[in-house]
Amino acid sequence: MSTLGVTGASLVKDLRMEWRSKDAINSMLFFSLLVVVIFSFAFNPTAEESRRIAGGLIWVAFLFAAVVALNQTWARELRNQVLDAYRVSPAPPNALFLAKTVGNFLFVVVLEILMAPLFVVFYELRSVGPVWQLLVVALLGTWALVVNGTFFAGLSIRTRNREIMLPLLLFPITIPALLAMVDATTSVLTGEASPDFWIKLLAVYDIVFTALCLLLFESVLNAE
Amino acid sequence: MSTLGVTGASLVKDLRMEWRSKDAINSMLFFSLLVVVIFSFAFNPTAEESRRIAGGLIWVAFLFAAVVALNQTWARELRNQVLDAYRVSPAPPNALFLAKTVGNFLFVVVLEILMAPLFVVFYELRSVGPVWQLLVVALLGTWALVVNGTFFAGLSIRTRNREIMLPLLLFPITIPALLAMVDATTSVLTGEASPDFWIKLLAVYDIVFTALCLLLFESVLNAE
Amino acid sequence: MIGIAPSSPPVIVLENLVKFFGRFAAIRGISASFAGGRLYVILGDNGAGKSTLLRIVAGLMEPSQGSFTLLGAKTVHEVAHRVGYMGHAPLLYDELSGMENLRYFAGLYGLHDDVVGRHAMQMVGLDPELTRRVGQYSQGMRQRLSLARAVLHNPELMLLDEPFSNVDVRSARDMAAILGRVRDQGKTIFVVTHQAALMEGVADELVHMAEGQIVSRAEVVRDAAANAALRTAR
Amino acid sequence: MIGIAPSSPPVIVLENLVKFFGRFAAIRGISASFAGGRLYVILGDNGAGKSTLLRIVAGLMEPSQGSFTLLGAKTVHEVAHRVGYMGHAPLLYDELSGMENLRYFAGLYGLHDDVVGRHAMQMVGLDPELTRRVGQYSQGMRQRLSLARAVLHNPELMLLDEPFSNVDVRSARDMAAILGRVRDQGKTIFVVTHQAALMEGVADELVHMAEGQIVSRAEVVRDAAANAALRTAR
Amino acid sequence: MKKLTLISVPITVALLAYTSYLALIVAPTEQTMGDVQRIFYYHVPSGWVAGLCFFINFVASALYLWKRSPASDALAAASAEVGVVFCAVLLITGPLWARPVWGIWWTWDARLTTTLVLWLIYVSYLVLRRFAAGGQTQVLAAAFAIFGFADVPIVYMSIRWFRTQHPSPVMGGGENSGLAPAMLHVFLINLVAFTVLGILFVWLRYQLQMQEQALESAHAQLALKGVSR
Ligand code: HEM
Ligand SMILES: Nc1ncnc2c1ncn2[C@@H]1O[C@H](COP(=O)(O)OP(=O)(O)OP(=O)(O)O)[C@@H](O)[C@H]1O
Ligand SMILES: Nc1ncnc2c1ncn2[C@@H]1O[C@H](COP(=O)(O)OP(=O)(O)OP(=O)(O)O)[C@@H](O)[C@H]1O
Ligand SMILES: [Mg+2]
Ligand SMILES: [Mg+2]
Repeated sequence: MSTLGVTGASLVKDLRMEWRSKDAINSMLFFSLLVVVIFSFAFNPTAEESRRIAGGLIWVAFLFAAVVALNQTWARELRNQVLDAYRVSPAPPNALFLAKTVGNFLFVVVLEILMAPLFVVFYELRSVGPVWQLLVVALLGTWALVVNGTFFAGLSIRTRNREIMLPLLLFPITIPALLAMVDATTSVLTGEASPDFWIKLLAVYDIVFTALCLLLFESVLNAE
Repeated sequence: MSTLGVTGASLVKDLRMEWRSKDAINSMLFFSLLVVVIFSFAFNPTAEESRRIAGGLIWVAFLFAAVVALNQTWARELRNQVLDAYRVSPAPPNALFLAKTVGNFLFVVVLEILMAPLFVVFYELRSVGPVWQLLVVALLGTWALVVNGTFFAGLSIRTRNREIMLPLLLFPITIPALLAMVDATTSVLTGEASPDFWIKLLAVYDIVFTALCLLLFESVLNAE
Repeated sequence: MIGIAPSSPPVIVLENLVKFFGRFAAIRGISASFAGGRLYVILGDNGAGKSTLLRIVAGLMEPSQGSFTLLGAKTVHEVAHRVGYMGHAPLLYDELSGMENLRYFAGLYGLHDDVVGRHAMQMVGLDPELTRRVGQYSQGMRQRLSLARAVLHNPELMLLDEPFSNVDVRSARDMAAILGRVRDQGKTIFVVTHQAALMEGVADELVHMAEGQIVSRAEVVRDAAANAALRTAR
Repeated sequence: MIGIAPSSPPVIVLENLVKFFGRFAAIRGISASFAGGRLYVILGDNGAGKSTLLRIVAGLMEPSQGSFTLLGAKTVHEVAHRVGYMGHAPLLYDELSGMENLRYFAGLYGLHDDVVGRHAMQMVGLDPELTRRVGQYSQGMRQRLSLARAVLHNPELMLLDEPFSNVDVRSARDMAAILGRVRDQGKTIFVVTHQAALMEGVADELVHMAEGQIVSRAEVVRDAAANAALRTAR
Repeated sequence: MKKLTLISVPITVALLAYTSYLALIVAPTEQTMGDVQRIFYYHVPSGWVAGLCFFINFVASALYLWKRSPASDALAAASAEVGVVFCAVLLITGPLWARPVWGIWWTWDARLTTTLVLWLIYVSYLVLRRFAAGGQTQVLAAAFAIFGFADVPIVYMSIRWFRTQHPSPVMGGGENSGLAPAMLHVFLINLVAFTVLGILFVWLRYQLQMQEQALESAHAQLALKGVSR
């Protein structure tokens, strides 16, 4: 019943289930691919422009893809009301939250690794600034998306209209993180400014919101 | 059992149910507002740019909002498997399809009317070309989105992971229409080119796909 | 139509019906014929294929092999207005009231008179004036309304899948009695259920299914002895 | 623990328990005390509040008023590892096999030995080696596994909500017999069901609920006469 | 309580009428902007009241999570609603002012963006309250409110580095800041009036919420006794 033990077990279970069906990852992949294509059609950026708006495109695409995936991981817990089985057990609520968050984080990172080459191809990206900074931004930014996303997905499955609630709650709260991600990425790509401030901001955001999530998840899980 | 009679009855029923809850329209409205805000954050267009990419932004925002709404109207038919009650009845399948399409069309048009001022405010839009052309583009484009969207939503509710299936099916099919909508809108806004070709394309697209949907909906409804 | 003899022409004829789900055969070659004006109770273990059979006959599913005739027609569509179907789920809109639901479904059968809906509601013992939405109905009320929907258009053939599941004993008894009365008006009724005892005194024939086949059919003489047999039917 | 007398200390004490859903009172002031080592059958019409009561006692819902003690504790959390709960839904992952499910749930109770899961599966008559995913189980098998999940950690108190719904008669009888054996080992069991007859010969006490209250409690002497009473219990 | 409400309403109305008179007629016309500048007397106080309401919402939500008292939930709901309304007034008067003065309706500068995000967050909060089912509403809403308020400083921080167009603080700013004394006088009275108005709204909404709760529980008690069903 240790938090870490249960977190591990839940994570392994989630990964196994995902591995069996590959639903979430496949649909996410295809979905973000579509978003990229739709965007490049819709905006048809010129070569110079694209570097300027690529940061926005990438993160908006991942945001939408993540929303899709996040809803799915909780939907699985809800299908036969398995969540009730968790709730009656003595296992700590935060273990479930951590497992879901880490699992979603892994998914989205895999997605990003697979999609990155596509962006480079579609938008003819070439980074002017150092690439390792992009990596830091991606990891911090993804965590920001995922930790809040997991929490709010867990919150919104309790409501009517659960598919639509997640973006309604997640988007306003995530705006600063998104802004930081986009601006940091653009700074690195164009090399015009230093992304340091934005990276620091992301780090602060991650810490504050992870703490809040861990603090409040128990009340949310047991709300009824 | 006349097609028109059943279409009318189904439409009235849908509107009544929507009126009772106002869920779909409210959440769609707020959702597309969020999408607009997120986009303008992420891309932060300069005044000159914004006119060039506004067409893309508008239609992508409506596309996402429509996907959400489309899923909801069919979800309602699926909740207690009410669709089965329709299928065992002698009522013509196309009547259901038409009712859903017209209903969704009305929703999305209402949404567009409410959202248009926001776009004007956020992107400082001022049309160089004649505004009535925008109206034509909007109506034809919305019909293109909605008729395909309703069809594919009806198709995808039968699959596992139905929320994600709709965009996966709809986006690729809609790309030509989207392209036409975006380019027509941009042409009118910038006044640089004539949107005539794109409007004609949209009209053809609408006719072809409406015909196809009506032709194929019966098989889709009864597929099992 | 009252008092049709058991020897009336068959309403359903199944010919070597087979249904696969992937590799799994849910229905494994059923050939049978069912006469009109009778109440059939279909029994069988979980997964025996009862629901699948009903859905095929109702035209909700295509059989993988074989064919069937329904009320003399080859395709279900031709006779759709003469068949009533009630599934596991209630097939009702939660957001509408009882009468609003029935009015809409009556419209699908080309019936535009409120009398139809009122009549159906009264028949199952519900008040047509009830303005509550179906989402707020109790389980028992919902099942009654679901039955009303299935029999709204006065069909000659009714296919009812577990109408009593999760329904309390009293409501279930009421519904069984209603079915008996409908049968007495000359209709043909198929009821799938795990609670055979409820159909005591109204069933005409027990159809036993197992592993995708009909393994036995037993005539019921509606008297004490038959009921005893029914009680120990398994 | 075998053979606890009916006079053993109470495992559940309810004090003026009330539960509102909006304006509607689903539980209307229940005060009661239940002794350990017995098998209680909870009966009642749809909407009587049976599931709500069970969910409150299992800690899945807060009561609106009143309080209760469970195995001597004031909060359910303290004694969660001594309570087993089975709901309307199966509470199982469709995508995992039986043993994978049980292994995961055992982990939640701090049990990391496969023997636990094997034992539970054997107890309900399932083969631990079965590699099929639960999604492909038949309804009956799923309910058995669901029972196995609820009793996996050998809880002293079991709360079972309609374990037999949609289960065929044979499987249901088997499950009832299993419950009887578990009770004989000194556990306390609450079973909500609409099919009281299935619990013939194993029930210790019938608890009758109506409109959010306990309206009667009847001791069952496990012999023929009691069974007859049970059969006409409603 | 009732009496207090009865008295406070006419007083507030009178106060508002008086301040409107001051703002629209008495206050001197601004030199560069002209009469449009009078929006100022509504714009800024609305912003202040909205901020106050959201702060109350945060405190009440935290209190609710801690003590689970229905009163603090009612206060949270009331203050969020009133806050959203005043924030909307701010968001409407801003562009109305911006259009003649800056020549554009909107720009993504720090003040404007923060305000919009703030408004979005609390609209989400209200949507959540609507969609959450039954007994869960309070807990879910309170949790979300905590997130929302924690977000505000971060939003503020993050956006300050944007190019900015909005006037910098008038009060307590640098050399050139400060209002003409006549304007300041009118402004301060307006600020007081709006604050009173905001608090009155929250108070009334809170009362209504509490009355609804009382009504619910009265009905519930009736149902409990079996009088109604
Ligand atoms: C376009 C939308 C606008 C928004 C969303 C907006 C928002 C705000 C906000 C949030 C405040 C702070 C209120 C407070 O804390 O009391 C404020 C203050 C103020 N606004 Fe605006 N504003 C907008 C447009 C304008 C325009 C066009 C002007 C004039 C050119 C203007 C002039 C002022 C002034 C003078 C203050 C007081 C500054 C201070 O004392 O801190 N605003 N506005
Ligand atoms: N859509 C489906 N896909 C795959 N298998 C299915 C599907 N529907 C039913 N089956 C399988 O077909 C078999 C027969 O199912 P059916 O629902 O007809 O059983 P039933 O007799 O109605 O059982 P129950 O009493 O549980 O309702 C079962 O083994 C079931 O698992
Ligand atoms: N979440 C809820 N919201 C509103 N009402 C509810 C909710 N859950 C239950 N109810 C109502 O409370 C009453 C009791 O419900 P409960 O599920 O406890 O009944 P039950 O005795 O288990 O009935 P059944 O035999 O149908 O399972 C019913 O009238 C039901 O409509
Ligand atoms: Mg079935
Ligand atoms: Mg129940």
